[in-house]
Amino acid sequence: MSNTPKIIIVLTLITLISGAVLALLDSYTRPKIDNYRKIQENQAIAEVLPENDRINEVAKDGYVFYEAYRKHELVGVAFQVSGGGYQSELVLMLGLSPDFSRIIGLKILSQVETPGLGTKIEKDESNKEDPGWFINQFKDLRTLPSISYVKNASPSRDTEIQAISGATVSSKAIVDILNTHIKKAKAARGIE
Amino acid sequence: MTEEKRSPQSGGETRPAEDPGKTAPAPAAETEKPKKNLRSRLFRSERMTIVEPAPHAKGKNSVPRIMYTVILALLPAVVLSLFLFGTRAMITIMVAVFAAMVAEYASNRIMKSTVSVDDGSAILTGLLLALTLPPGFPIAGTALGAVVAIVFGKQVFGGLGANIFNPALIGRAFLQASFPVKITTWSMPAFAAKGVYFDMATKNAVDGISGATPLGLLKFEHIGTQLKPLLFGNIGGCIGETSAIALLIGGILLLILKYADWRIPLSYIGTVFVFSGALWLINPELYPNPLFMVLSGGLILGAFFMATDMVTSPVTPLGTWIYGIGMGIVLVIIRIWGGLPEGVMYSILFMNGLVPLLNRWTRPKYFGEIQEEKKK
Amino acid sequence: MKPSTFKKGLHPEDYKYFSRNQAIETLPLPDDVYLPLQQHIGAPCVPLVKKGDRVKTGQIIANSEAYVSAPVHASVTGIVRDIEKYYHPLGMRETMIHIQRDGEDEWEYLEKIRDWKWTPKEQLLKTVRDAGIVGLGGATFPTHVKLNPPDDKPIDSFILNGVECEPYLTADDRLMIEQADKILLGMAIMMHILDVQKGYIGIENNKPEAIARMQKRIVELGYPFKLVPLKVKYPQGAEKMLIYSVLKRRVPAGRLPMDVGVVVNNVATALAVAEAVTEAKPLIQRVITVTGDGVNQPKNLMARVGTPFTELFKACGNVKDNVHRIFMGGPMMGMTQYHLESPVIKGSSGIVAVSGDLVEELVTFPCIHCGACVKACPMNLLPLRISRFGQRGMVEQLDEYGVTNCIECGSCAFACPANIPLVQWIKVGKLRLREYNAKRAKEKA
Amino acid sequence: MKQKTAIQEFLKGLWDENPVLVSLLGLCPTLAVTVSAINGLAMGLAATFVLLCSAFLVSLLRKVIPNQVRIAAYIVIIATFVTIADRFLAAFTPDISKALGPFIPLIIVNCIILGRMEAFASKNGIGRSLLDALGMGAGFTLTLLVLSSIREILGSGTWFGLQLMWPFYAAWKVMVLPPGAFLTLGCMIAAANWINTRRRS
Repeated sequence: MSNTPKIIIVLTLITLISGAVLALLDSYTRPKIDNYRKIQENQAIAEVLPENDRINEVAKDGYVFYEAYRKHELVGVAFQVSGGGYQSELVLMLGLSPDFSRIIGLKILSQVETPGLGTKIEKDESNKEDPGWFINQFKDLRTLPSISYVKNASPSRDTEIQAISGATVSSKAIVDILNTHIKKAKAARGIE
Repeated sequence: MTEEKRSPQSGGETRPAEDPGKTAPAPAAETEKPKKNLRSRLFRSERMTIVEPAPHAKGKNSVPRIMYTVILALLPAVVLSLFLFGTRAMITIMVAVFAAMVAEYASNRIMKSTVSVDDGSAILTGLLLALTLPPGFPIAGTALGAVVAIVFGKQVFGGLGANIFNPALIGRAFLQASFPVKITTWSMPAFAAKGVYFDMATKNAVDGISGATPLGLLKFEHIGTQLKPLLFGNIGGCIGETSAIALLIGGILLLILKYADWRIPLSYIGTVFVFSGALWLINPELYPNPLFMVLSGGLILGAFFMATDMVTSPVTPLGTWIYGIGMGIVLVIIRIWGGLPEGVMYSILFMNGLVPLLNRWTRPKYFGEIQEEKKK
Repeated sequence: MKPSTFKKGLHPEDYKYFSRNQAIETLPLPDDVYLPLQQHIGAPCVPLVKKGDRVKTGQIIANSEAYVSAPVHASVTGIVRDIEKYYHPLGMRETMIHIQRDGEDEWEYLEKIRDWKWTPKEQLLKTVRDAGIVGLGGATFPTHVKLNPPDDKPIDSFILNGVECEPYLTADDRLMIEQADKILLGMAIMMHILDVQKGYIGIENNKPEAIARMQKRIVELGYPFKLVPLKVKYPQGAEKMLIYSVLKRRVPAGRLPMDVGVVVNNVATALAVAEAVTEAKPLIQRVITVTGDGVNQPKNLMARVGTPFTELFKACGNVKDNVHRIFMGGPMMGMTQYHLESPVIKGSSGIVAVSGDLVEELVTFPCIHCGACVKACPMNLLPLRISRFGQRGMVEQLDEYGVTNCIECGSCAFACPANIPLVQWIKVGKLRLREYNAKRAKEKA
Repeated sequence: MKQKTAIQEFLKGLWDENPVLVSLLGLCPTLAVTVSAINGLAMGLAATFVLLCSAFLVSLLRKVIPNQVRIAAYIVIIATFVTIADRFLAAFTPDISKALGPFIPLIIVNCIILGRMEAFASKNGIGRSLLDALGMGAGFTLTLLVLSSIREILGSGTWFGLQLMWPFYAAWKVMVLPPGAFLTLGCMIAAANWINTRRRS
């Protein structure tokens, strides 16, 4: 005796019902999820770019550039970069002046560095007054000829930042990511 | 002599009355009052106290003797560290040793095994752990590391001899993962920071001055360190790993006494030297001097005292070579291409994990085995 | 030139000074002797006498039909008191023939051989067998079997074993000094039986007097033998080690010396062969070293086989009060004795009493994988692994790691800092492997 | 075998047949997400939700689903509920969804769920299956909560984000790293075995 027809019918039914339920669910939750994602992204872009009235998305050479305009004048460009940190991939949102010579803002989108050490790049709990001191150093940092870091000392040049003591690798990783991607993105946008 | 006296059926316990006949064994007859000493028992057909398998001669080595000798061999480094870092080093060493002994005792009691505090292995583990810590490391952290070393590094495997990984390094790895900031806060030796040699009076004044290790300097700032301070210990670093010479004195003592297999330091340090030397020849700008690689960091301490830990190193000669070469390769890879400035600990732990396999793969051919195969 | 030796092994303190300068003394005839039916490797003997019989010295009182066996001779003249189980020095209780001496020492000799050089090989072999000669170094393998290798195993070399590598023992040392001529004669007879031209004598360097004496007599008597001084190292006297040291030949695993064309015999055996062939004397006495710091006057004694150990100690001024262990043979491979009326057997090369005020208890530590046993093992085995496998009954691994090659020399246990009874566990392993193989064979059949 | 009472059916998942400590099932999420107590709790609840719903359906359909394709059918059912849970978390609690990362979708292959479907729900009535699922889910959730609490307290000095340890407490960072998860779980399993051995003797 073969019960193949029964198998086919039962599996088909289960799959159909499941598919239907999921389709309904998707139509209900997708807007919410997309909305949340958009908010996050916009928030990040807004944080790293100056005041503007319009943002234009341009994709080129693997980068998605968010160009910020104020009264039809390009005031800044933001794009997402990533690279290897100490033990995880660092994903950053980088905002630059139109000629890429100055960093307007930097935000860390995701990182899973050593807790309490590498994570200081995002939030340093030991510094009560300014937990974001490390990332804030990048504001208005000059990118030419290249960004560098110093250890256990205050930066003396306008292209220098101070590395986190004990988390030099993570600090160095960010500097390296910025240097390589700024160079590449420059080429992509044809800036000399 | 009657049969009962000699026959086994009468047994040892129920000895028949002494037969004063002429065949009675002479020594017993000579002893007028039957003394309860061994000799009189012997000659009255009773059991001797010691009946044991051959061999009846024993070598002089014993496990505690080995452990205490290794501790002794570490003394030059310990003394130098006290001189360099003063009370901070002393407190760290004492806390680590004491905590290790307490943890050993407690584990023994909980696991209802023989108390093995006095065999010296716990003291050695504590001491080795202390020597791998920076001198300013917090007391609570040191004690925690020692407890982890003993409990998770050794006792959970079944105590001395059963552990796969070097317990002191397990403790150190735990601390490194737990307190990454504290464990990389290096203090400069007292007089080096002051620039005044042999000025013991000032040592407390400079407590807590932080400096970087030579390897850290090299890795992150591309600053080399002169070789002479590396040799004599006038640099920042862990308590026990600053002076190559003090460690070598103890290490060579161990080699002479054969408590450490000479192949391990030779193959380990040799591989580091050759491998990094090759890189240095390719590009002296980018890669460090091989002598610097050998003398800096914990390589000497690790190669002579930790990699040679009998429990966690191979027993076969070939296995020992592979073990040492493997550690050297892992170390150079970590130091040059890895994210950490120092890799002695991980290189040893990594190869420790392979030791059971190495022992299996490198079983020596037994006497006559080759010929047998040829004949077939 | 560096003295020849083998690889690995170790250097235990030799303690030979107790008795090395004591000339061999003949022990007065004991009143009672106990002669075990089995004093050799091979088939046990069947008693040929019964209770109450009168036997003469040298009379065969037990024999076996089997080829690999050796007869037992009465070692005194007297009455057979009984045939019962008594304590055997190897630890078990064995059937022994108890003879009570009745004053006389009447000898019954073997068949006389006029001139051994012209006597057929078969007859010489028969004489050796009839004399009850076995390997007197301690292995007690019947000598006539050794001297009669199968035809497909050509023998080209003969090695006389004068190594005596066990600490304490000096019996062979003294024999070589005092009976060099007879030993060389015995060696010549054995080489004649084997039809071998090359003869070597291996003696450890710690017996300079014996080496000098033997060398002198070899030259004076014109023997074509080569004396090879050997490095002092334990277990130099083990057959396979000795063959390697002298000839650099490796006996393949699981094979016998004859597979590499060599026969090895002990100096005491050579002496016994010489006496049997030229004087028609059966093997009824041997030299035994009574020594150790627990003996008041250590001596080398010529004693009749079957003499209880108590008699030996009596002749040596008794043992001290604080003796804590007594063993037959050397300290490395000897057996502890718990009953001192055990008799001297053919394989007894020495009896050692060790004293000490405290009976020190050896504390056993866990194995710390120090590799001391690996560095000591002359057979290049991994004792720590094998003993562990033996303990756990892991028969396949035992086989893979070559447990059967262990010669039980005790070097590993001597070297072990953790005092683990390695040899015992290895023996257990051998036993388990044997049981397993027997079971497998049975299942196949 | 004696039929268990309803309460026993529920309680067995908490200790005697605890999915993590005794059966050693579902270790992947157990080790990966228990960095903080809130993550542990969320993971446990999500798994319990999927367990309950799937147990209900599987038990309901146990006579309908042919034996040959039962595993396939279970997987589809479980996957449906997992997707529901995942999308709801993403839509309403995006932060937790982000923290749990891929481990919510991975509930699909969580052996606890498939194991209970195969071993229990497919052989028992709806009531018993639900009780069993609830017990198992509760056991899983509680174990995860304890594990994640230990890790959060030792590794961050906080519990559900509240500062718990004294201010100068030096957190053991290793506890929020993967090795800490293995160490803690190992100790918990050892403790459970120790208690069980004592109870039995």
